[in-house]
Amino acid sequence: MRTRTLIGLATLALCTGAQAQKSTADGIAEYRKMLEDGNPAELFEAKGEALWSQKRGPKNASLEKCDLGQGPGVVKGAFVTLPRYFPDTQRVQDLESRLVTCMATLQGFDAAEIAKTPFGRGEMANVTALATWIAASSRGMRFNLPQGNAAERESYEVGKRAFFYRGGTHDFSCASCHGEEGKRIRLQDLPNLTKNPGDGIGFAAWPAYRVSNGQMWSMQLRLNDCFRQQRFPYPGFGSEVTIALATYMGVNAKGAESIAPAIKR
Amino acid sequence: MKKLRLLAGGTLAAALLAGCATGPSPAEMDAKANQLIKSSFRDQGIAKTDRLAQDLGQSACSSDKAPDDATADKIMAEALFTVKWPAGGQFIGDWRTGERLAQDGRGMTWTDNSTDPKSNGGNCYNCHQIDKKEISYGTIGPSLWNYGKNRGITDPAAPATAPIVQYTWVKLWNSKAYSACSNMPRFGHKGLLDEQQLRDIMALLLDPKSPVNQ
Amino acid sequence: MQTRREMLARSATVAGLLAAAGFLPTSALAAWPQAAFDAKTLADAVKALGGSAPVESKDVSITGPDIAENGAVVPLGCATTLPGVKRLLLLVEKNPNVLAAVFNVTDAIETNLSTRTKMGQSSNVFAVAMMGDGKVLYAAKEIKVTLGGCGG
Amino acid sequence: MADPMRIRAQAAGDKTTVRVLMSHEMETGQRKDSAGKVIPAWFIQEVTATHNGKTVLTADWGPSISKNPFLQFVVKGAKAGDKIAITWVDNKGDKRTDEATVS
Repeated sequence: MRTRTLIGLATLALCTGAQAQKSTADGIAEYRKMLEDGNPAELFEAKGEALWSQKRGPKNASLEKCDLGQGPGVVKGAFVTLPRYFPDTQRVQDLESRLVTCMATLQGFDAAEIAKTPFGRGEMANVTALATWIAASSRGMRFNLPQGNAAERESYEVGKRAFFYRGGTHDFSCASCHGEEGKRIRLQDLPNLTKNPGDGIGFAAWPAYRVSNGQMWSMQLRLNDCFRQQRFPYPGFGSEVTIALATYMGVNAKGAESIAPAIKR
Repeated sequence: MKKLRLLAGGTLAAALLAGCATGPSPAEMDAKANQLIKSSFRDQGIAKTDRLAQDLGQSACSSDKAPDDATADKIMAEALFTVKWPAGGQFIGDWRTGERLAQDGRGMTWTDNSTDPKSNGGNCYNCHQIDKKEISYGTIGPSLWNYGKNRGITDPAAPATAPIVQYTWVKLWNSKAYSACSNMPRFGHKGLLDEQQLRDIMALLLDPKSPVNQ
Repeated sequence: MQTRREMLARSATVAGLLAAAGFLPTSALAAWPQAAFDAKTLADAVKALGGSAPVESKDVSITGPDIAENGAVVPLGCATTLPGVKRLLLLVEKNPNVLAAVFNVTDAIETNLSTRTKMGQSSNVFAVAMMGDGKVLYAAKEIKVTLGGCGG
Repeated sequence: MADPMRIRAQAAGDKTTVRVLMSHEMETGQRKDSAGKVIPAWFIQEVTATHNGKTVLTADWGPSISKNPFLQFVVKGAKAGDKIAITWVDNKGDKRTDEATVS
């Protein structure tokens, strides 16, 4: 009798101990939850929406006739089908490079000049805001990139090779961090991008507001900074490798629900 | 009806075959991808485009398939050959400096100013658990908590511990000596950390007084 | 070309954000409580706002995460169920200047406010209620700030 | 000019929860640029909230409030159709006011 009571007490103590000691993962999950309500990406979304219909540039025109792949002016649903092949430019384009094409053809901006502008500055900041709003317009929709065109299939194949390409001082490739399930850098979970990593994860989460520096990060900037951390040289904005990688990740994410713009560490 | 479907299937297969015949072969794709990768990057600060030139270990480990055994053996043998032993046979430095290096993830990016190892960190906690007190650690590599203790190291200078001490040095100097496609950077071989910095990380892992071995 | 802004964004660690030494600029607003925002301790901040010595109270609550993945943004909330509150404050003990926010409340709102603050390192955070009757009550909570990312 | 705020004001019963996001650098004045020069402090110092024109809250902020600040509070008695306006003033004297309708 006495023994049983003692065991009972011991079990109780164990349970309360386990409850009191919240795991690190739970703590981080709680922190992320707290930030979800009130994602500053909304500020960039609002800016992008205003920019879309505003008459700007040398031609004093809006972007309302821009074709993002769903026909002129159609924004909803465009994000989850990009990158794709565009007959007018005869190349596969991602959202940002396509926006620059529209800003050049419709508004008269200098595309090369925009591509050279650092992230967060001048017209590049506007491209990011526009991409944020356009992504948000497909929130809740599922990725379904077209692969019907030979150029789109080739983009995927190039992207796959770029994903596994090792180089730099540290021998890293994209796959060093994103080729396996359930890995982390520090406390950050690393999605496996060689397959569909799930709803709202990886390709389906960017553009995202970065808490660490208070910046809105587009996919181009996300890839740019991955290459920086990989100790690679500098990838050009809208370069073949960045678009091919987006095609590879986007096709792999087929069926994943987009939550972009997300909020990230 | 059944015949019709078969016919349709045949046409589709023929079309697919034709498509395959005109598309690039995997080898052509490889060449094209390599060329597109190279043309997509430019120099920025200390990060020059020569970083895209691959040695055997990099090129053979650049796909979702592991290299064949002969290639892997060659990579490992060449890697082992590159290892330089520390001056005076002194393997162990200061674990406190080692811990600082392990915490530091900086160095060699285009926003860093110098390629001098003195300006680099070891990046260790990005991928490994080391001191248990640090809760923010990565899991790409195995846990290194109790690294020395688990291997029975009570005196890293004792002759009996030499195999483990040397193994650890080789792993840090050129990880590819033991695993052809290891994810771990080649800290000594690529000049990411100097001899003294490597000694300090050795101490973090092997010194019985290091918090790692408590 | 690398811009100053890019450089900053990338090189600034959270510790750097809040590096010690430094001073607050003169206010553009006459009413902004400069002395309180210069204070280094909870007691000094409250004193600069004309309050008495703060007393810990379970009637005041502070909400925040146990662990912050990033010190640049730490969600904090302060609340009390007591009537007669004049001001609610949020403070971070180990920041170079402890006071983060002063909320001058009215009867038209609930005494329950949330915002987000920077934290240079793991630290106690405080919610303070300055009452109409001169009492100053507070609650404390410890928040751990972790190191994240690739560290570069 | 500063970018607009995002204000969401949602009524539930006789209470309205107001969530505000402001676009601001919130520079602490304690960081240095790559050349080692201190970046001057630039942050929102005062925030005022009104309900149908009547002030319900004022706040004084220091530079340790996060970049692109977030503020949440609950207004008693506000109902759908009412106006909630937020004004901020920063240490350079810049100011911005935005208004939202309670839904």
